[in-house]
Amino acid sequence: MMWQAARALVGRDLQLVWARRGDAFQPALFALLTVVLFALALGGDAESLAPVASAVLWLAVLLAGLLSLDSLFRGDAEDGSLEQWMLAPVPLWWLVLVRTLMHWATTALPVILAAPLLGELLHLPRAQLPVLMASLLLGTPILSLLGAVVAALTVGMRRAGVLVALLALPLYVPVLVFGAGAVAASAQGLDAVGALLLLGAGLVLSLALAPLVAAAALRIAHN
Amino acid sequence: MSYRDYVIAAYAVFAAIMLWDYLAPKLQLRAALHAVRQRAARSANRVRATNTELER
Amino acid sequence: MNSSAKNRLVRWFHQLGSPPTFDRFAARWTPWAYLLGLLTMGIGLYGALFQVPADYQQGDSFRILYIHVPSAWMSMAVFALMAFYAAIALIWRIKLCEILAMACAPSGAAFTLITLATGSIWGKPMWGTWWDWDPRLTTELILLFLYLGVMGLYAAIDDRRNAARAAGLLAIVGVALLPVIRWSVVWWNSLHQGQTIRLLGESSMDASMIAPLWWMVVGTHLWFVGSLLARARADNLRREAGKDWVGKLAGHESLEQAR
Amino acid sequence: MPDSNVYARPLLAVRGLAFSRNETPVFGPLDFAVDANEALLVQGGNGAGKTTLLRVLAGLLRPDAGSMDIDGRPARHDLRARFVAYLGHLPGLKADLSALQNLDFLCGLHGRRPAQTGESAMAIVGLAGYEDAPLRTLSAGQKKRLGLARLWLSPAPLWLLDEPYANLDLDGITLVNRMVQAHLRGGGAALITTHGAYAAPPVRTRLLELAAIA
Repeated sequence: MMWQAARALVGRDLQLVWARRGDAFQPALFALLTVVLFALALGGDAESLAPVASAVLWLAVLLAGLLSLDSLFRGDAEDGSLEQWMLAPVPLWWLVLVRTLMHWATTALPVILAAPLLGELLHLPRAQLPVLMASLLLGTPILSLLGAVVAALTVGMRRAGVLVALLALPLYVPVLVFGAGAVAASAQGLDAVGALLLLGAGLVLSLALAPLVAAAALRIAHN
Repeated sequence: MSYRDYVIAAYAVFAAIMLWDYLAPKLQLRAALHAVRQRAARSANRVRATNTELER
Repeated sequence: MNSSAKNRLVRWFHQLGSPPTFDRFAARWTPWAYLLGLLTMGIGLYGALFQVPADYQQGDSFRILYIHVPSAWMSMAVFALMAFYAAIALIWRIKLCEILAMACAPSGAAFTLITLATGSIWGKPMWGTWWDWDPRLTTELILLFLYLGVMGLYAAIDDRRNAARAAGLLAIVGVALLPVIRWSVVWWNSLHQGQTIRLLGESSMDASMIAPLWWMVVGTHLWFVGSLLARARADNLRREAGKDWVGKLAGHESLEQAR
Repeated sequence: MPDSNVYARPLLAVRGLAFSRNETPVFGPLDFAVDANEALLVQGGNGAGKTTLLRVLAGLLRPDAGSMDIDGRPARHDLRARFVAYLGHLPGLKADLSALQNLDFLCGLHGRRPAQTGESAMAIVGLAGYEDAPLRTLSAGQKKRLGLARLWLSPAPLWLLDEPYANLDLDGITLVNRMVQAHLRGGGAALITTHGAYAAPPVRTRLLELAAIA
């Protein structure tokens, strides 16, 4: 039953992405724009860009995720799909988990795939790239899962706007710190494995807890 | 070396915010009671909708 | 928590939780809490400003800590209390606890703001800069965002009960994440800046300097009780605006004011 | 359709159910019951709380007081999920998907009766030929019919229909009545809200009149 519902939801989300395939590139495009603006503001030479490249990339990915956060549940809330989820014979947290992971795969994953390219634009030292990719792969799902709680809490509002950012920012701090910190540590010649392990532990914890909290928030905030 | 200005500034900030902390709920309370009274006044002289022919 | 203690707690909230009862309770005790808080803080402030000698290292600037430290403690304690009320409200659906949890937020935000402002004013002579990304101040800043988020969420949802429950859930998530945030900030600070500056030296304060601090701690707690009751009472009245007892109360108060 | 006598009587029993929003009572306390093979027509003017009642029964809102039994057992999430099919104002259809894709997703979520296909259900509700049409090209009445097709495929015996006649033409109103009739004959039950403007289906019907409070 759970797998059947998950398969239906995954299939539907893929169909929806395909139906609006032009929009699929928007988060990556936004990240690219952020990177370009940073490069222009910083002067564009390698000496000033390289030291901040990993931090800017992390920030670009985080902001792109924040931008697409509102679309996580809003569409389903506005057309009544969410009500059908709540009435389904599978637990709501399961659907929330599947939906969040699909949302991550369709919005955050393209940005991560573009990260090496964006790194080149910022003169990111090649040696930092593996750690950066690992930290992004471990960190962005946590951002999506924490973001799911925020998106669920604000789903009942007509326009959540800056409130989403205000609610998400404190929750994102540890992820950003350890994600960008892992790269910074490896750049300083320190061991990045510790920070990456912490991110991994955070991912496991948020995989287990965030869907439950987000489901509870959906039941409260959506009516 | 004396930091008297900084001390005064810090205590002024403290006093100002505490004053706000005192006044804000007081104003809220007044607004709530005011709204209740207004509501009572409205319901006292409300015109009931009727089923008769509309005129204008 | 064992079940009999739990039951007693729930029963107590239910009894106090009838809106007219709570209104009478709050109206009676709010002035006392404010007054006692003011008195206690007065004693503490007198000691802090006039009795305690200047510190040989920090000069007079350490007097700022007599408001900074109690506020910092309050900012944390109020958040924990807010999450505690929110948890009771979510589990047993007690309306009074929703109101109390939401009444915590503005006071807590006020204490957080005091902590940030006084910390920054203290930092200017001590560190030579208004702001330093010191782990304490950084955590305090994030705490302020959390408070603002709770208040913003409570204000943004139309249905008052749903709004309180949603904001309460955020408060609980915040309390669960605060240690992680704090720990991450400390880690980040050690990564980027090495040594951090201690706000209070380990044992540089002797007993005579400690006493006013305790007066201030007790005073801010009492003051907070007053402002919590006042806010909760206002929210309670706003929610119950249509009820008969509120109408009678409003008429009664207007008579008193006219007199 | 399930057999006539498989469910306990009553299929749905409600005692003392009340709901309020922002401290203002919306309806209740209500007591009523619905047996299998029976329809309950919930009538009342605008703002009487018909939609809210159905949402509470569906489990989307939590009542302030009262209890609710389904098939003789206290209603819980898993029991509701097996017994209740809810068709509200918003049918939960995606504008970017085709009619059949929408139907397939909802059936994947809720399950479907054996020996039924999306195509056959669409033919029954008069949407044959629209299978691959993007939903956004369908009219409001056609979307309503698609919602009815989803209901037709659902294995749940208790239908909660919120204003099922809205947006439908005369033919569509007859369709709703025929579907309800067939569903009840098969042992199901239905709660139907209406502000009273349309003819009720010719089935054993109880009436619940909701009056606006205050």
